[in-house]
Amino acid sequence: MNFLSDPIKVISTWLTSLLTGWGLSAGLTSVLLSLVGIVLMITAVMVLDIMLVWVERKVVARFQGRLGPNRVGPYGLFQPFPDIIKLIIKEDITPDGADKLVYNMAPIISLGSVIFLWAVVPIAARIYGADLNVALLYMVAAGSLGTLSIIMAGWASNNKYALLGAFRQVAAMISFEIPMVVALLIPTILTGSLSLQVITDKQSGGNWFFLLSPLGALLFLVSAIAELGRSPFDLNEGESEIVSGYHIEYTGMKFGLFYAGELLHAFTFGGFLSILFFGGWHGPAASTYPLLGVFYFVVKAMIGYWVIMWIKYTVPRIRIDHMLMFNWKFLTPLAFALLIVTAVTNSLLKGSSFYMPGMFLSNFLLGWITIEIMRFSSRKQRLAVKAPEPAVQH
Amino acid sequence: MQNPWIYVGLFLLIGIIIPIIPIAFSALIAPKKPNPIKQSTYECGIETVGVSQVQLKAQYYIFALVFLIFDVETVFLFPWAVSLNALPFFAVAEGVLFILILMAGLVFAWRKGMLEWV
Amino acid sequence: MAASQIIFIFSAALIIASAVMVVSSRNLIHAALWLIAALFGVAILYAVLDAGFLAVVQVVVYIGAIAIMFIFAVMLTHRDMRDSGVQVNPGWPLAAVLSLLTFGGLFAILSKWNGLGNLPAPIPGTTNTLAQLGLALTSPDAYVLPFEVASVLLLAALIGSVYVAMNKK
Amino acid sequence: MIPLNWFLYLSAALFSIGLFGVLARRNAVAILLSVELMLNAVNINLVAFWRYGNTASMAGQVFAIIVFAVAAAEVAVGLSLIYSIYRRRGTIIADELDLMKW
Repeated sequence: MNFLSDPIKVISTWLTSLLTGWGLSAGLTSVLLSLVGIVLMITAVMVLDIMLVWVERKVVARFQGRLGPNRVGPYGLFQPFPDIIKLIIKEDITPDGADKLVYNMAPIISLGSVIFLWAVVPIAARIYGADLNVALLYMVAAGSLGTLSIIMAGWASNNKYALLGAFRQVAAMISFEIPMVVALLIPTILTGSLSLQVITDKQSGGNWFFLLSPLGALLFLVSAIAELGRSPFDLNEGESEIVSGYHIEYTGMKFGLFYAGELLHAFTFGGFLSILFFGGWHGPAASTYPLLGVFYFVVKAMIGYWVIMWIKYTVPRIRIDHMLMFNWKFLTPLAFALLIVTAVTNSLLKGSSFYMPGMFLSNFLLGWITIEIMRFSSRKQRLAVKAPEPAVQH
Repeated sequence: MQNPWIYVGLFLLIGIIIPIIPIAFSALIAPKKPNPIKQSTYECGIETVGVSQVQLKAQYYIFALVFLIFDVETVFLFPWAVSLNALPFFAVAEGVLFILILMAGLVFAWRKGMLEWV
Repeated sequence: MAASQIIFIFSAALIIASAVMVVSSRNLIHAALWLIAALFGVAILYAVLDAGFLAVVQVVVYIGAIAIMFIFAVMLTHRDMRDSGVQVNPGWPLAAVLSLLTFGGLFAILSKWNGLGNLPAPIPGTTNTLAQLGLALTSPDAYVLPFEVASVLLLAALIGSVYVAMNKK
Repeated sequence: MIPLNWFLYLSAALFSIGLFGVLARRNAVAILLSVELMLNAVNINLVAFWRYGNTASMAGQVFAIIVFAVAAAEVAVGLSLIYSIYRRRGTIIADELDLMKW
């Protein structure tokens, strides 16, 4: 067995033989090894999260024509560490009348719900946490815990701005969950599995699902941004109306956890976008050298994350009613139409050589029809609005 | 691991413990000097008026209702989508019918103006 | 004691304790949060029972949708959610006796039945229960009728509930 | 392995707690919360019997999913009714809603 071709297996075999050599039972050994793996994985994710603070600050600075952090370390690379020290030594203020237990649990669940996602992420060939056969739904389930943490934070803070922010955020998250789940159904139809391993493996050799269902990828991106609560859907943080949303009363490290959760969530959704529609860790020579696959995966996830940031710092915030209308009157019907079209095309063309162009064409046609319908209805709306009467000359 | 759920369970356990660590660490070394002004509800310096637990706007509730129904619908669609490649065409059509029936609900709510923000 | 038994006892304790808190807690938001804890315990049980799909669906539907609905409903119908009035009606001792009797009756019936010590047969490794579920839901000699009726039920619930909630009269 | 009766006893206990909540709570939302507990007790039974019976037939799981749909429909309609009553009467205490008694 070659270390480069299967590092996890080599290390785990070595550790298993070591531990069973000490007289531990096989079951206990495997649990201990999983624990070690989990702790290592979460630690790696958290270190990545800390670096994301730097990435985010640097990128937003570039978008806004600033330099960004540039004092601590080369290119300000060590800036997140003073930030963390500051957050830790800040006094933790709990507002009067707060519901203590719920108030303290909310940030933990918020970050936890994002960390949970990494249990099923296939990082590279033969490097993954659990190969769950319901991984896609597991992802949705973790997202619903995030929703719960937001409403807990908003309610327990005993602050009406926090509660209003939580209402808005939760309404947006649950509304956009429908198109997101439907977008998740599209890779499921294409592979016949909910397992992220299978979905990634079906995309080997450049056979990306983005080519089969570009509209599905777009739907997933839009609803993921709303699920993240990022601009243009960051209604919870309308600074001028409700200060900063559900985490207004949180200080110090508890606020830090919300912030870290948000950044990691964005990166994780970049990763999911790459897994579901852009081939995951697949790339040249990635299946023989998994460490190369890790590199490809992180690069693809970073590109997804960058797109999300790009949108965040380019598009202005939209109003809550427009946002919910956009979801229920446009995104949800479109998502279900896409689901029907994909299911029917898939079962009609399965196995034929026309499969791939057919899928692409059906998506293209649906997108075109949607644009035509929107043009038609907006023209009707424009015509329905009466032109202002010209001033009458006397 | 034989059963991936054991791994997931351990992951959930540790995933909850790890965020607690910085909070606990912060609680150990951060100063603690509470006073009534500091702990009052933060509303940008203005005194709080009325109860903090404001009433929910009914429109959010309507959207939550629609969401609840569609969420359960997607749960039915997942097994259908997984076995889609093994299904004959009429079974695919059954799933499509299932979607269409529920879309009728959305169209109803739309026509009745219940999706409007009032 | 096997690992699965320890997991069962842990989640059973979680379920029972949270269920007791659901019916006894004065603050309705707390009751809803305790309900979430109880439902999470049930999800663990589904995972123990090799029904992974139902476990995640339990979290998605109950915690992600139904519990949120309950919290919204409490916030909608309680102007001040911190009321600490009596939450049980005067007949609650009778209710306690009745539910204890129900439990006793169920317990007695269950202990008479002779399939109790049954142990589960291992599921063959090749079966994909999720795909089987999809086939069962759409094949005409299985459950296609409940499948379609469920969609009609959901449609009726959607129309009825939205209509009732929005009725301005 | 876990014997079947553990699940059945747990489910019976959960059902009885839910029954107590339905009978004893005054607030209509709390009554619906307790109904959820009872529905979950039923679901535990369904899934346990699926696992301990014939796993090739998916009846238990299918019925569990149908129960999810029923629970969702029940919550949607129930909470809407409660909200409607609250708007008309200003209360959702079940004892005070005695209009139908006369």
